[in-house]
Amino acid sequence: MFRITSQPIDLAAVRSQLLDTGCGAYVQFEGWVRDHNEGQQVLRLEYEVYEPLAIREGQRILDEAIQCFGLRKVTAIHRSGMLELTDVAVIVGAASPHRGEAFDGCRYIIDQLKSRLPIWKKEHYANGMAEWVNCQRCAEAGHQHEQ
Amino acid sequence: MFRITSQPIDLAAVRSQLLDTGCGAYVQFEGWVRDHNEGQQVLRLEYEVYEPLAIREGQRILDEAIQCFGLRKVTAIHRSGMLELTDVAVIVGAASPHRGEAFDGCRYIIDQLKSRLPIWKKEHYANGMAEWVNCQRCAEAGHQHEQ
Amino acid sequence: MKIEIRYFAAFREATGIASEPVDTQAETTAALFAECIDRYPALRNYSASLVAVNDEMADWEHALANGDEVLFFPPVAGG
Amino acid sequence: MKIEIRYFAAFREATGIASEPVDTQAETTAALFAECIDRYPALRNYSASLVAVNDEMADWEHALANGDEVLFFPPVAGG
Repeated sequence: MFRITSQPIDLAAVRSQLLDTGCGAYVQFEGWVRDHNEGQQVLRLEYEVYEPLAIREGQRILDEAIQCFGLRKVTAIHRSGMLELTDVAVIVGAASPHRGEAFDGCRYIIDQLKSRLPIWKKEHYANGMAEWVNCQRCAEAGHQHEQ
Repeated sequence: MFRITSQPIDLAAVRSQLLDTGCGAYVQFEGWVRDHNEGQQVLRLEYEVYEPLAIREGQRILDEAIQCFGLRKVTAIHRSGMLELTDVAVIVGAASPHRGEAFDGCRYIIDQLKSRLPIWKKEHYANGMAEWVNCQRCAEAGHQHEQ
Repeated sequence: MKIEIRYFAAFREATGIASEPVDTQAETTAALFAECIDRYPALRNYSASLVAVNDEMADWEHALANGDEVLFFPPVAGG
Repeated sequence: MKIEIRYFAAFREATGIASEPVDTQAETTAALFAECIDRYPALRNYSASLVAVNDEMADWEHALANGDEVLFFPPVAGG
């Protein structure tokens, strides 16, 4: 199930929901708040989420991953609001009988979550400035703006 | 660091060792004991490990992953002895600035651990039989023997 | 016809408002956004924006109807 | 020359022993394993086996020296 939360993510709960005796492989992705981006020193991040659409689209992505990659169990949670360094911004857990599916499915989910959900990230910098991270800017800089 | 242990793996400890404010991405792989393999109902697994060589080769694989994929922090632990269903047989954690490296590096590590370490797996079946899992048998069956 | 417009994230900061009711002749989401750009030139900086109508993702040729709620999204950046 | 042989996992079960000292004329790991197969025909079932000498992975042309410890590994299956 896909969720948005303004509270710290309970990592152990995510994993234990997915435990399945039919699964031999589990892949978990976490997006951590990193202390730098494009040469700027980042102090914290702020996520704005338009929840009605984000939740629906997030669930759609999980359903696609189950269908396309044969995942047995899957979940994803994205934070909203203010986050500090090393906080978990997003978690994706994927369990499947074999590991190829778990890796590919987990990767698909995080790639899609990052590009399709109405979520915006504002970086607060050490120099006192704050800026919305803008994928146009990344495109102009000629590189992918990965987590 | 690579470790072999006969005790249950402390998952939270693995992750917290890898937390790094310079990393935006964390990928964790877990191999779980699955209740079936090639049509047989599996009750438990037994791992035999030749530790002197396994530890040295495991550490070499982690070093390769750091060099080849630019991982910032990495660890892996493999169990020895008797394991029950849903026990964690192996865990790999990989942290890096961006997610592409973390996925690729984590995948590399588990693929290499499975094929290069002197570790043998015996499956105990519901019918009372037990058999060493044998990659020759997989090759003959015409499919990869993935976790 | 009467449309409710909502602005998110960088768009809210560029316009200075989170939402506004408008009375417009614009027939499509594209035409409506063009009107917004006339009022708030800062919106011009965002070419790859997304639009939703009544909480469904839409495209820029989407035909507007009286009473629609139109959501203008700047480029997303989840994760 | 005197060699200590160790058998692991399926090899230990096929031979019924974990280790044995041998006095051999075999010059290579391959020749030594051939001798083992003569004594324990069940080993013949494992074609893709690995070998280590004195705790270092070795190949099947590795030249043996008096006092070596030779480890015969059946195909591995970690994870």
